[in-house]
Amino acid sequence: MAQIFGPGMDLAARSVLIALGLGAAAAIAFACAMPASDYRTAQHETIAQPVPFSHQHHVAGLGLDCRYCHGAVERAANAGMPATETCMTCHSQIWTHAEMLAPVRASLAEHRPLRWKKVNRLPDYVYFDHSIHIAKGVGCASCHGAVARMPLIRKEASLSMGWCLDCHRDPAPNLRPRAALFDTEWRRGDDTPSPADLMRAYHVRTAGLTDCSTCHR
Amino acid sequence: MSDRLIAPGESFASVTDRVTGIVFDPPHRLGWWLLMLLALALVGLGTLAIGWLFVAGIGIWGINIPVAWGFAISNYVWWIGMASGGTMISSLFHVMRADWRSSVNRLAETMTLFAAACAGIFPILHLGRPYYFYWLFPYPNVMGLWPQFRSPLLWDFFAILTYVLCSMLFWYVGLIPDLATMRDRAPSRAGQIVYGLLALGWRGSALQWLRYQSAYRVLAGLMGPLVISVHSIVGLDFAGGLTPGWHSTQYPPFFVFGAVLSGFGIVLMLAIPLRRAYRLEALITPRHLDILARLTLLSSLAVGYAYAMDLFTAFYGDSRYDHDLALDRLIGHYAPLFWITILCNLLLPQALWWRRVRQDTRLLLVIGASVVLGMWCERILIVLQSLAHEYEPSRWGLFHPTFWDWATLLGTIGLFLAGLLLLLRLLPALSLFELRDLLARRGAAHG
Amino acid sequence: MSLRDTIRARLAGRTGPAYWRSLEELAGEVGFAGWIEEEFPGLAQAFGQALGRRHVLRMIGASLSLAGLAGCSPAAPDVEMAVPVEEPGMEPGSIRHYATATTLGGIATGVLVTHADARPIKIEGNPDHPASLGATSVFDQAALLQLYDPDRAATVTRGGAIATPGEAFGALRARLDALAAAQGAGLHILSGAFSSPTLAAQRAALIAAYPRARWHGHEPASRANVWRGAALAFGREAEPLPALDRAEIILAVDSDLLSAAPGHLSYVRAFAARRAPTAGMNRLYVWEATPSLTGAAADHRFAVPPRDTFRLLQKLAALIAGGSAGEAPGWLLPLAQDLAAHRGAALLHVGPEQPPETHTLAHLINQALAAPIRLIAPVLAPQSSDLADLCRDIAAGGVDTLIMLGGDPVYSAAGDLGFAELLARVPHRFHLAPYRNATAEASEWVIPEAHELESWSDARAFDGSVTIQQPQLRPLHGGSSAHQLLAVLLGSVDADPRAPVLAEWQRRAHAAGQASGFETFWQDALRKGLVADSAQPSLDLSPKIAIAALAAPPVADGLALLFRTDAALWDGRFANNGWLQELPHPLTTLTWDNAALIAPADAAQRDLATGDVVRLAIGRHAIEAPVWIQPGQAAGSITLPLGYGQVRGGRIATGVGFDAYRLRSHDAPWQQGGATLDRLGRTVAFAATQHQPTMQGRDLLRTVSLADLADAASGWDPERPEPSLYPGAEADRPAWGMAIDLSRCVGCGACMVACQAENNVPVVGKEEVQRGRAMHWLRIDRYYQGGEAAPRTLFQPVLCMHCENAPCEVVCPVDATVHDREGLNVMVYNRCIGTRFCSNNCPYKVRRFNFFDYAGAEARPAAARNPDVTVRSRGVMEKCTYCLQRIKTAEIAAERDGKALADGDVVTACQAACAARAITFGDIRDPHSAVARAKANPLDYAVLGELGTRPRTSYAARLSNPNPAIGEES
Amino acid sequence: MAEATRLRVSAQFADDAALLAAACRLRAAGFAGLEAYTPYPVPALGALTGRASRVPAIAFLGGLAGFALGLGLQLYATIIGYPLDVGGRPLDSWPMYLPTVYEFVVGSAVLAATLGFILTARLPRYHHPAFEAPGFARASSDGFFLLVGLPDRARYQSLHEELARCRPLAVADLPA
Repeated sequence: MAQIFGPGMDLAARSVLIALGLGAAAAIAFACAMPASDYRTAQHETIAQPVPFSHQHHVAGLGLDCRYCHGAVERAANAGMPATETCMTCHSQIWTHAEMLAPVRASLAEHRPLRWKKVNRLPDYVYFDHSIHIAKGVGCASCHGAVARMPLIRKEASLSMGWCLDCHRDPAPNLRPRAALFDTEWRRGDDTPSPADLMRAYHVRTAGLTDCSTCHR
Repeated sequence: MSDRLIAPGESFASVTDRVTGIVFDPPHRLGWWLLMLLALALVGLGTLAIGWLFVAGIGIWGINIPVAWGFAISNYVWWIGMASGGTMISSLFHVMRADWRSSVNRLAETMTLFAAACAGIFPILHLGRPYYFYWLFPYPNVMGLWPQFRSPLLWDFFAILTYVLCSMLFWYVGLIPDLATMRDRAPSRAGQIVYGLLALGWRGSALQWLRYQSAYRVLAGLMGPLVISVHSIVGLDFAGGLTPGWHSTQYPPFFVFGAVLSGFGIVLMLAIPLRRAYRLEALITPRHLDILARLTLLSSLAVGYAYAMDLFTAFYGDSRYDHDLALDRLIGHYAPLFWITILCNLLLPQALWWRRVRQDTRLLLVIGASVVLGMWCERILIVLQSLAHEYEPSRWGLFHPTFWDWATLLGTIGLFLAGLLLLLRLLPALSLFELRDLLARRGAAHG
Repeated sequence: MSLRDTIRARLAGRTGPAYWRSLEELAGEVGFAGWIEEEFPGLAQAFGQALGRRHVLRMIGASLSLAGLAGCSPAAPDVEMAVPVEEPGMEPGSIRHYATATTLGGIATGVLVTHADARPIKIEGNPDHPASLGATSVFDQAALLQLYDPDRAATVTRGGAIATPGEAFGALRARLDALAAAQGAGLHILSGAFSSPTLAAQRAALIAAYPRARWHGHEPASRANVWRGAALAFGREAEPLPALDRAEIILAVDSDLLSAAPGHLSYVRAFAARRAPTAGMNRLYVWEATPSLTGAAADHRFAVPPRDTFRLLQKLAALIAGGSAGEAPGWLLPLAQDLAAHRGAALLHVGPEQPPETHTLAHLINQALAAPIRLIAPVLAPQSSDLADLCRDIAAGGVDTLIMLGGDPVYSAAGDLGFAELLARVPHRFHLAPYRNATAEASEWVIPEAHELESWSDARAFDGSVTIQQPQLRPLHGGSSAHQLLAVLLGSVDADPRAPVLAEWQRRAHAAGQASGFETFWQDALRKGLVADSAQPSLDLSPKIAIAALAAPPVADGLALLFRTDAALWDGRFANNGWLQELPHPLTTLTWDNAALIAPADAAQRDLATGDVVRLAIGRHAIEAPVWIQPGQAAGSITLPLGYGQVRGGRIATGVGFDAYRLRSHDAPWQQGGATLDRLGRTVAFAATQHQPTMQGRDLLRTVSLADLADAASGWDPERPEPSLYPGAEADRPAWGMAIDLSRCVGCGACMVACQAENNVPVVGKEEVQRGRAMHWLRIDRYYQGGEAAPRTLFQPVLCMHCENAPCEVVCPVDATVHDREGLNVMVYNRCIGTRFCSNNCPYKVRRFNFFDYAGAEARPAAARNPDVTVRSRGVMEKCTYCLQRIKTAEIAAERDGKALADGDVVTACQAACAARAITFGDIRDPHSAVARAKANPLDYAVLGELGTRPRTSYAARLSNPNPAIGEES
Repeated sequence: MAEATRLRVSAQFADDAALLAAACRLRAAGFAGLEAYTPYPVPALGALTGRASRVPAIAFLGGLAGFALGLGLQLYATIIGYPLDVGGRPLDSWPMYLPTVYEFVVGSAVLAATLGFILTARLPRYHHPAFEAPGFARASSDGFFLLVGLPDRARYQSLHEELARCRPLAVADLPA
């Protein structure tokens, strides 16, 4: 009887088998890694806004406090977006005719809302409360990054559940003194109280911080 | 009658011709096509049902609160039971060196494969959000979450996964030497290549046989315990719960008994028409059927014992919930199911005490079918009737199957049939090398 | 102003929840409709019209509740609204409460409306209001859904063609001018019962201006019998107010004391407060023809056919007077003795369905018993003429213009009046329509009526106390109030909704010489939701007639038909309200249907089964209705609930049940004899939520009589909590738990609707209920004890037990339901894959499953949902969370402000709604907390505790106080 | 085995007995590089090769690995990964983890056994001199073949003589 397969077949067959095995492994690895990728989390991405508002200019440049615009951050779950009149407190005086600000003026004139695109967005089943995080010494920058250096705002953290858990399991490293809460450029210095001290100072208790009910209702 | 496992006058060549002939020169092509069309029609119906299920949600089934599990889970248990029966035959009896197994194990394993496939569909279909089924896998994820390993459902998930995987390997390893035979007898070049590739270049050298036998023995030795664990775990899906009528220590063995019974039932159901249609009477002899029949009888008695214990513990124990439930089982809304179960699984098989019945293929076929039907009724009964009458009477309620419940069931039956028919035409329906081995050891004449 | 000052100014104190709104705030907040359009374009068509275009509010909260769980990729950006101008009270995530009142039959219950992000999302009782005391009825709760109902009348139409409000009011003026010459002759106005001082004043002004105009009153559920009875007894109409807190023995005769009577919430509160041995437990006797909540709460309930009631009461009077009753049932004498023995602390209460004579008799007996009852003048504005008069006038051709203020008289008029046919003869028909109902269809002009939560008005409570109703938002459909319409009739040009009310109260202030302090008075009234000391003074009346002189009312012979308001739809005004349609009727557990209730004996005799359709006829009127065999129904009587069978008036209202009004007679509205019943051989499938009438002898709902208390007092569960091999819960956090007192619960169902409103629980519809898929997180089980003829009715509210060793959690393969540190059995919807194993494994069956996309299928606007509760998607399990969102809100506030959580800081929705205070919730670690004390009650037990689930919700056995001389048998 | 050889001679026999006899004879005559092919396992032939199968050992190791993986994974997930209070059960509810461990054990053992077999049986091997033996196709149904490899032509003649004595059905030289 004649050979059905040529001499090269064995090598070919074995390489194919090995390739298949490796391929499967790679596919699984990819599937696991994908959700964490910037592509899925939209991390470090900027979104086109109705007005190209520059936090860099307003915060670093003019030294506005976060709370000037996001006034509810210390009292409410939602930090809140500034009313158009807030923009107009200054822009009724300066840049009154800037093309860039036309939508703002229109909003006030026509009583239509400015529709900002959400950059740091959580799924609807996640209940995040700004006020409690501020009250417990977590500064804006811990989640929003150095906005003072962002000409256009972008998402700094993945905001994935795992990312939230990292801090909820061990908040200490992310706590800062009251005075520094709204300073996005703040760095830990020698005179800064130790994380442990801050934990005590803010009465942060980690028990139950990773309960599902902490964020999901 | 002869107690031979192979009719006299059979030789290596004749055996090989008979079996490979089914593939290379199939008889009854028309009949095969008709059956196949029927099977495909059922598959179509099932596909429709599943499609609509994904569009509309599982509300299209009859399930409700309290009866939150309905056909899906019952069908699942039913299919997986038959599958387990198949594996039992080929693995346990191989380990016991039971020669008679040789000519039915391939059939049993192939049947197992598709029964397990049909079973595997349901646990995913029955989810409220099936597209998240992969959350059952322990894989690293951005939520930092893991499966809940205490849940019997998760045990079940792993059991099924392992079972399907292992069954396929077991089946394939068992096929390799026969694939070589097919390769060497394939009339067409294409056939040679395809079977050749699958045969991995098997030559049947002394050394290969040595490794092969030890490997196959190991596999068989592992499959037995596996299949028992699988069905015990299926039993734990129920026994693990608080539900009266489920919460019973005897469920794991009880479910294994049931599985074995339905396994033998379905093998009888398949083997008898097969040997008739493809003239395999010489290889699947009355002796085989006789043994299968005896085993059916045995497992029927085991199942009967389980039924009796179920009722006994209910009435003997002091849990009024179990008591009420058992009573309802006997005379309540679902009582007909119970009595059909008793009739099909317990009473009819008693006929197998008589040799004449064991020799009458028609009767055997009927009994095999009745057992398969009976086991389905039993699964349905266990799932529905217990859930319908739990602790709080104010929450008692019944389950009414919808068209889609039936459609899904029929769909899986079609899938099972189609798969079997297909493999029948592609692979040797009996294990050739084991038959040869048998012939050799029985000192049969050479061709 | 420097930047720093600006910041300080902006950060400067915004205080906690305000309980009232200033006029300025209101001016700002009426912009709701505006942003609704902005934020939910879809809603515009849901409301059937383009909505207002004023201020746009910031809408973050609602966007949370919009998509629910379905397909939200974290990457998908969505829009965050920034308002042009900051309005007070619109801070994102801010929760505020504003006081107002809801009315039923013109009588007010004070409520606080909860606003999230400046839109009403929930209704709570007003603790300061005498009719609420913080509690609410099912109707109060459901008013919210009514408010957001997209089916409400939305456009002015003339003859079905769309017109403008201007045209409508113009047409009104035109008619008025035309009739002015004849002093308004031919001008007729039809209104429901009302207590509004403003409306009364407007009516007076109108009649003064047009002396020959006629005003007719029409209230399907009128209390006329009560007042006539008083008139007969004392010479003037009066409303008796029983002081249940001082009553030890109560005899309720066909009474709605605990279910529907004006002020019933306060009665329930007072009654329940004395259902404990420590509180000098009261004893309730009930005679009634058809089972009611009052009957279910009774220690002794006697099914008395309507025709016997008066005679029996006479015998009772005789016995109390020390005379003899002649031949009478065995229990009558002990009852009489019991009443007589408690002179000064025993009282009778009679329901409005009984003829005046019965009321008179009861008054006289009460006088004899020196019963703790206060008599006051009826709080409803008197109606000199009624629908019958109107019909006569129409027939006489004297009606040129008919203005119908609200309601649906065409539907709810007694069948024998033939009002629908007569109405067609009226040349000019105006209807201020809540819905496009039958009356609207029959009217020339239809003007949408603003919902009472949308409009300015005022109303009196059962005791006369006045609440000024303030709108919670601008009319969603741009409707008008009756006040506005009358203002137009009275010649005012602008239709300012507030003007008439404000004017009336300013007038009163002037009259009382307190004009100076008006502003403070007004703000105070709005804030409290109550006008100080506006309650009706007691009348000091003495009997004008002797018992002997009292003539018996005509008795209805033969098969008697009893007409009753419906527990869910009342007189039909709530027919388009999904929450109420799906609310199981307390006794039948029937949803989405009414049924002719028939006594078991009668059913057996006529070979009828539940669901059989019969033809009921009186004279030439007949209806077809399915029967329901109702244990405890008096033989020879059939009860027909009103309010169903509407053919117009909304997607939900139409095609549900049968219309009993067709058989109703104007002169005998509550009961008629001589009816005939024929089987039609058809049957209908009901959608009841409970199919098993009894407890099967199981130990789920425990009962004890006061006499056996001593034996039970040792407690049932010697070892609580049961010992366990499993680790205990940490003590570093609160341990939430709940105690439910079955002695207090009257089974009204307010908790069910409150829960539904609070937790975005969807309505699933009749078919799904029939398939056993109702979604209520909190259900009320109803069990019967004893014989069919006179069973004992027991209620048990069942919600998630939050078991410490929860069976549901162990079987979930994906950790979708787990425990948190505070002992809550948490259900994580977004992790659930829907295996439903947890439900199978829950012995209490409190878990609910989204078999379909129920939330998505609701016609209800997303803005009406509670933004703090996730909207569940298809295929996930859900259940009671102990109002997790309320717990978290309180905890976060406490942590933020560095305060400790105090007992009572967290009140669950069901607990808040419960008039009987049957539900206690709190931290069971703290031995002084109310819940811990409640659980210390020896009668406290865990349902199915023997399963070792260690439920956090426990029950106190239902205590009864039967008269030893009668015994438990009845 | 016989890769180094130039010459290969195949001989077909009537049955396993004849084949076995021939094999013994040639081996006694000092011929190395014998390979016997049978349509069904002939243990005696296997014994001749003098090798034992390592498959059982491999399967056992696989099982061990499965056990470690299964138990380790579950303990990590529930104690370290995300500790949660599930129905008040302890974090390390190891008895409830055993069923899954069991499946892990069996699964990986089966996997190991299969791979072990394929490797130790030197599969896949699609191209092999044996396939060139005339009539070798019957080796998978009823043919019994012996393949002898020779390092050089030295004993070529004697081999043929030896074979002839074993009464083969056919003898053939295979192309080098």
